[in-house]
Amino acid sequence: MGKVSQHAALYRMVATIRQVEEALAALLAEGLIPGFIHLSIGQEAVAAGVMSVLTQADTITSTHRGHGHAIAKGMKLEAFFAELLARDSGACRGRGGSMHVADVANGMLGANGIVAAGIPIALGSAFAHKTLKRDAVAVAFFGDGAMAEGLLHECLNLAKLWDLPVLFVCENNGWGEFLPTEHQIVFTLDKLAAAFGVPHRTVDGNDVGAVAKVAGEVVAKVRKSGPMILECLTSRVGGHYEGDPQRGRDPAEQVAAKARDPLEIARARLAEGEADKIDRDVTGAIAAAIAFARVAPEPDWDVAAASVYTSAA
Amino acid sequence: MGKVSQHAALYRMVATIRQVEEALAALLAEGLIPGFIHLSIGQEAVAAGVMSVLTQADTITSTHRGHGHAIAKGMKLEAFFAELLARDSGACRGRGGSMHVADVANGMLGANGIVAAGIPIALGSAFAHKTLKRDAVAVAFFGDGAMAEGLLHECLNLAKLWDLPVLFVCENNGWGEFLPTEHQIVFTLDKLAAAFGVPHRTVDGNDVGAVAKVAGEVVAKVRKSGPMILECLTSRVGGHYEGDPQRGRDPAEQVAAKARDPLEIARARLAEGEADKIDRDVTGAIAAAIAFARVAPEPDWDVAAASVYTSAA
Amino acid sequence: MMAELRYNHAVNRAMADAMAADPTVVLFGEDVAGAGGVYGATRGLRDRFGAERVRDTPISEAAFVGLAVGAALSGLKPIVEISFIDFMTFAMDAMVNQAAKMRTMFGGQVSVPMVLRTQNGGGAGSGPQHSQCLEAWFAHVPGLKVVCPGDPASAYGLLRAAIADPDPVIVIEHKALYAMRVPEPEALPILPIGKAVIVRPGRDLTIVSYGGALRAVAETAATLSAEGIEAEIVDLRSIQPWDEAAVLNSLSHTHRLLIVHEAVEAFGVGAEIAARMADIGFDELDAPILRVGAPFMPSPIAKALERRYMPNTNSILAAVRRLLA
Amino acid sequence: MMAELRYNHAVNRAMADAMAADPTVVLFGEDVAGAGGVYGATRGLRDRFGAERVRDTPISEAAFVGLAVGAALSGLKPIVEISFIDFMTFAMDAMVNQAAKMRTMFGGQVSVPMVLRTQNGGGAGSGPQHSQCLEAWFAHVPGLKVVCPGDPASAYGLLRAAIADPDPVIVIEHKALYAMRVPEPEALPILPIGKAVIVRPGRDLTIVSYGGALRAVAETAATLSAEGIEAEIVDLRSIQPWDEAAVLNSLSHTHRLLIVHEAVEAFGVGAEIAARMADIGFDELDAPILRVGAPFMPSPIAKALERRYMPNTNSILAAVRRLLA
Ligand SMILES: Cc1ncc(C[n+]2csc(CCOP(=O)(O)OP(=O)(O)O)c2C)c(N)n1
Ligand SMILES: Cc1ncc(C[n+]2csc(CCOP(=O)(O)OP(=O)(O)O)c2C)c(N)n1
Ligand SMILES: [Mg+2]
Ligand SMILES: [Mg+2]
Repeated sequence: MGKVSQHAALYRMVATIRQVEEALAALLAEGLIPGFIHLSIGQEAVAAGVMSVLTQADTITSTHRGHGHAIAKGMKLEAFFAELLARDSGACRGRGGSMHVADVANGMLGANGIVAAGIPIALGSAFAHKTLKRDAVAVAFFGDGAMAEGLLHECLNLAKLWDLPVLFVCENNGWGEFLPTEHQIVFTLDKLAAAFGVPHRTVDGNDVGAVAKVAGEVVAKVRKSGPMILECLTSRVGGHYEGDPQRGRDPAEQVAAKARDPLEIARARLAEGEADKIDRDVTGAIAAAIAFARVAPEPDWDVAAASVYTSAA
Repeated sequence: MGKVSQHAALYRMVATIRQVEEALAALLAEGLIPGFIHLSIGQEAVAAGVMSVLTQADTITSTHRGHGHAIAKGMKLEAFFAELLARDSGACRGRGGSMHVADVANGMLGANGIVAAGIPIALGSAFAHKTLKRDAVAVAFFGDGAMAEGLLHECLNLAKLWDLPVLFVCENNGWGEFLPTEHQIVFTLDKLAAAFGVPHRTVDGNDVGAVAKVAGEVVAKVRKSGPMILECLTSRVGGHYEGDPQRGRDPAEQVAAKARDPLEIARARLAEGEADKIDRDVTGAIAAAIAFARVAPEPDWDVAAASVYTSAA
Repeated sequence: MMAELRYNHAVNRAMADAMAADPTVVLFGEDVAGAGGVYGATRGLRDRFGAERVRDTPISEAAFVGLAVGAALSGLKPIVEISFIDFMTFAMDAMVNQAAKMRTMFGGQVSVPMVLRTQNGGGAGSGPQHSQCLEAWFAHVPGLKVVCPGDPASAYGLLRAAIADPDPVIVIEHKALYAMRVPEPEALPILPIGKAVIVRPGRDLTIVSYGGALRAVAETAATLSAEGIEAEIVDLRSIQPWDEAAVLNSLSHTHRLLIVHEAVEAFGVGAEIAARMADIGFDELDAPILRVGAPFMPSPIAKALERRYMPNTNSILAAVRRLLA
Repeated sequence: MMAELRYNHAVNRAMADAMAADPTVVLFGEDVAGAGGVYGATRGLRDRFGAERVRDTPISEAAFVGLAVGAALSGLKPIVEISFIDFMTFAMDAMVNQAAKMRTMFGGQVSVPMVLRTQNGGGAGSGPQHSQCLEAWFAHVPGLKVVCPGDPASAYGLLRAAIADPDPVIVIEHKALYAMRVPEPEALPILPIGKAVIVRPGRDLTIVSYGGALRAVAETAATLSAEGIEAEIVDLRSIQPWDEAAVLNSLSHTHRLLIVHEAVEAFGVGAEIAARMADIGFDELDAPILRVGAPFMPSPIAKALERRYMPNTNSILAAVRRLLA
């Protein structure tokens, strides 16, 4: 598609994720969302940009901060909001919620409540793509805090050893829960990548155009020649979870995190008035989806209880 | 101590470990040793050399191939053989055996049946040394196959982050169980070390003099300035476990593995006749220890059953 | 306003008192130092005891729990926190294959005086990976001790006991109890590991429970009492070892036994209690031994389903009716 | 010499037949391809099915078991081997938090058709970290299935069933059984998961067992028979789900129940069976429910101690005497 429409499409996705996250904060405050939720405000460009270069056959695994990944990979807003509100019409019939949104038909193999646990699942999906000769790649999203999990390191070795079509996407927002990752991790991902001989690229994760461009190049390489790492430098504008008091977070750092807003950066690429129109569309679509979710039925106990095994389902 | 006596001491330890391992093979064939045992023939110089520069206060954690580590760290031969024969007079009262020999008074915190599991234990010991202001280091021995365990990578990060006085000693024998590690690991330890900013040294692990010299320098650094890695290039002369049929092991590779015999290399440094005398001493000491172990009593059930908790012990 | 003791403050005070009394007690885990823990149980400890003794770890559960084992072998008394018991899936080896077995395996050369603090349970809509009750796994492992404090005083007393214990102890707090308040007790004794307590005497049936399920059990007992049915409630407090004698003794005057816990019923803690009583308590039994636990499915997130999933007055009452029928 | 079937060959044949029938079945694990597995159960499979489908992995249990989960989500039917169940301490998350929960958690969008093959048990002097029986851990996790074949035909039939099953199944073989031989059976049917079998009929008591303990149970039953005591032996074969109806049915004509397994008795599989029978089978019981399992200590290595540690004719006989007293 042409430049303009591509910028518009990317902006639309960034705006959608932003408005979705903001709507979720309100719904949580309203008491409609069970559990805790992790918003990706400030990081929307990563999901929007990477997903813009994937096909439906490509698969991804996500993290606890996975709303944007799910939506960018194609999950319908109705199914998404109904899931977050734990309703039967949700993508997971209201049994996954924020940390487990999945849309397998669209290749979204699940958010994950366990740090780094999605990474080997992406490897396995890539292994299946390869073994079954599918022209598809798998993408493992993870945060910079997950770099401390040995599982990531095991997966880098295995992906390279088996030459799997898997892309490791690090959303480096500088935080791991309540502690800056500089106090958790002594290495940088580029150096680690070099040790494993896995090609590594860094991109401005707040610039959706840049993410889309670099991701496009990287994913093309992965399809042909095996594993790569894409490190997206981005910023967690809010707390670790919605409602996080963020005790002891340096105000200056928080201001800095807000400084390069992915939404503004994407917006600047559009023609006068175009963004406003998209914003209105998005607002409307989200309002409709939320309206749908609000009245969606609760999950049924017996159906849930019968769903534990396939045979019984 | 002077050069000569140092060479003699190192030779004595290499010869001791060699004769111990050979004796164990015979005892296993005799049916006196329960379970399977992993011999370190061809790798003796690593244990002998590294331990020669440690104090009794320094601690080590070992692997499934830990006989040499235990003996070099000071375990008495009687206690060792009695343990391998699962007798009550053994170092672990016959309850550990080959894969769990431990001699805590001498800082030997245990062989380990779980690959890589000893590494974080060494970190913890180093953390205690540091917190309790002891002038001691901890040494984690591990094999090249263990490089695939994420636990090692987590420990490198944590050791560096907390600046712990721990030395990572890799016994790189080219094998992980029945498969050359080149088919298991895509990275080299020096590159990995560089990523973590942990200084790395490589040494000829079959030359006990070289190991002692480099280990001396490295351990001195660790005492002052935190974690380091010492990679010892060595060779597993026998199978993974004693009795391993070694199906499909390339005969040429096996010959090569035997080529640079640590015993011969150490022997060459001694004056005429000196080695023979040491050999005789060692043979005598081992024979005495085995004689002791053969007649040592079996462990007592009630004592073992009462040993699970301290309170009950 | 009269002084109160909050569960998470009791946990905090237990660590503070132990650290003040013994300089070898150290504490580490994810966000325990700077943030004071997800549930505030470690707040203020780094300021008070210093950054050497109270440390934040990277997200490396296998490594830092293993580190605790090594530290315990070398002179420290580490308290290590795993913020949700669900994450123990990454840290099983250090507890099960190392800490639990070392004393026996090394012929009594060592003790492993470490405490692993974690929390379990539902009620917060946290979903299938943040609500599990996995205590039965650890109770099955010789060499480990497991306690599940169900109120603030137990949280203090059992944690102090765990820190003082020479062997590895897993202390499983409950996320829904952290905000529980009781009037500040006169005294906060260290409680013996392995001893249960009768939290409510009764003659008609024995309800054995622990941890997060105790509140629903107490409510149910009150309802029953209004009908003239007096349930005796035994709070196990410790799961490994558990107080067989106390349960048998209660059974021997009520002759009816119900076990209630939040963990999945199948292969849960209640199975062992029922099995032992079906052996040594067989002659005392006037009725089948019943259990109320979670059904065999992962935790739901929808509030209504989660309420039904967890033991509640309805499910407990139904079991009691069956037991007395 | 008449044809025989060896347990490890039965395991091998099950995988070979499944791989021949279904090109999406793949196999990987440590040394399964080149070396054919520690116990020879995978020998020859790479030569026959190719290096793409039969692969050696690095020593990265957490990663390659997680990889199996992802492969199962994306169209393959992976069989992954963990060479000793003791090493599952590194691979719990993929099975417990991922594979087990996905179907429910994702609202039925997926099945996770994977098999994890491993082996448990003692008898080889392998010591505390290579002899454990941890099946109770997995039986406690909703979403997993667990089978423990106790003879060559079961090893074949249950593994075929596990591979064909749409859900994650953990197949726990027994190291001491790999060399077990039986006359080549007429047929080797796929066996239903969840169904027990009466391996010996009897009227006087029911002995429920599975896996490695079955041989000592059978020997004991023979001894008892010589005294005129006829024990009915129920081989559970499947632990999760287990055949409650078959156990209850046997109990309802013998009225006496003994459960024997090699796992640690406390909080072991036998606890759940006893607990269920103390509930739904209570009226059938003429005597306490007894269990014989390992005592609460890590496995010893000394032969004499290990023999005593594992269920044996002496310990089983003693329990039967108590049961019939
Ligand atoms: C295995 C595991 N350990 C700890 C946690 C608790 N936890 C949830 S998110 C998180 C921080 C993750 O940081 P990062 O990977 O950088 O992701 P971010 O939150 O920054 O997006 C932690 C520690 C968990 N969910 N799983
Ligand atoms: C966690 C774990 N996985 C697998 C094994 C089985 N195993 C024992 S030794 C070994 C190979 C280890 O290779 P390496 O670390 O190089 O040590 P080496 O045998 O060469 O001395 C394996 C896979 C184990 N004991 N523990
Ligand atoms: Mg982060
Ligand atoms: Mg090796």
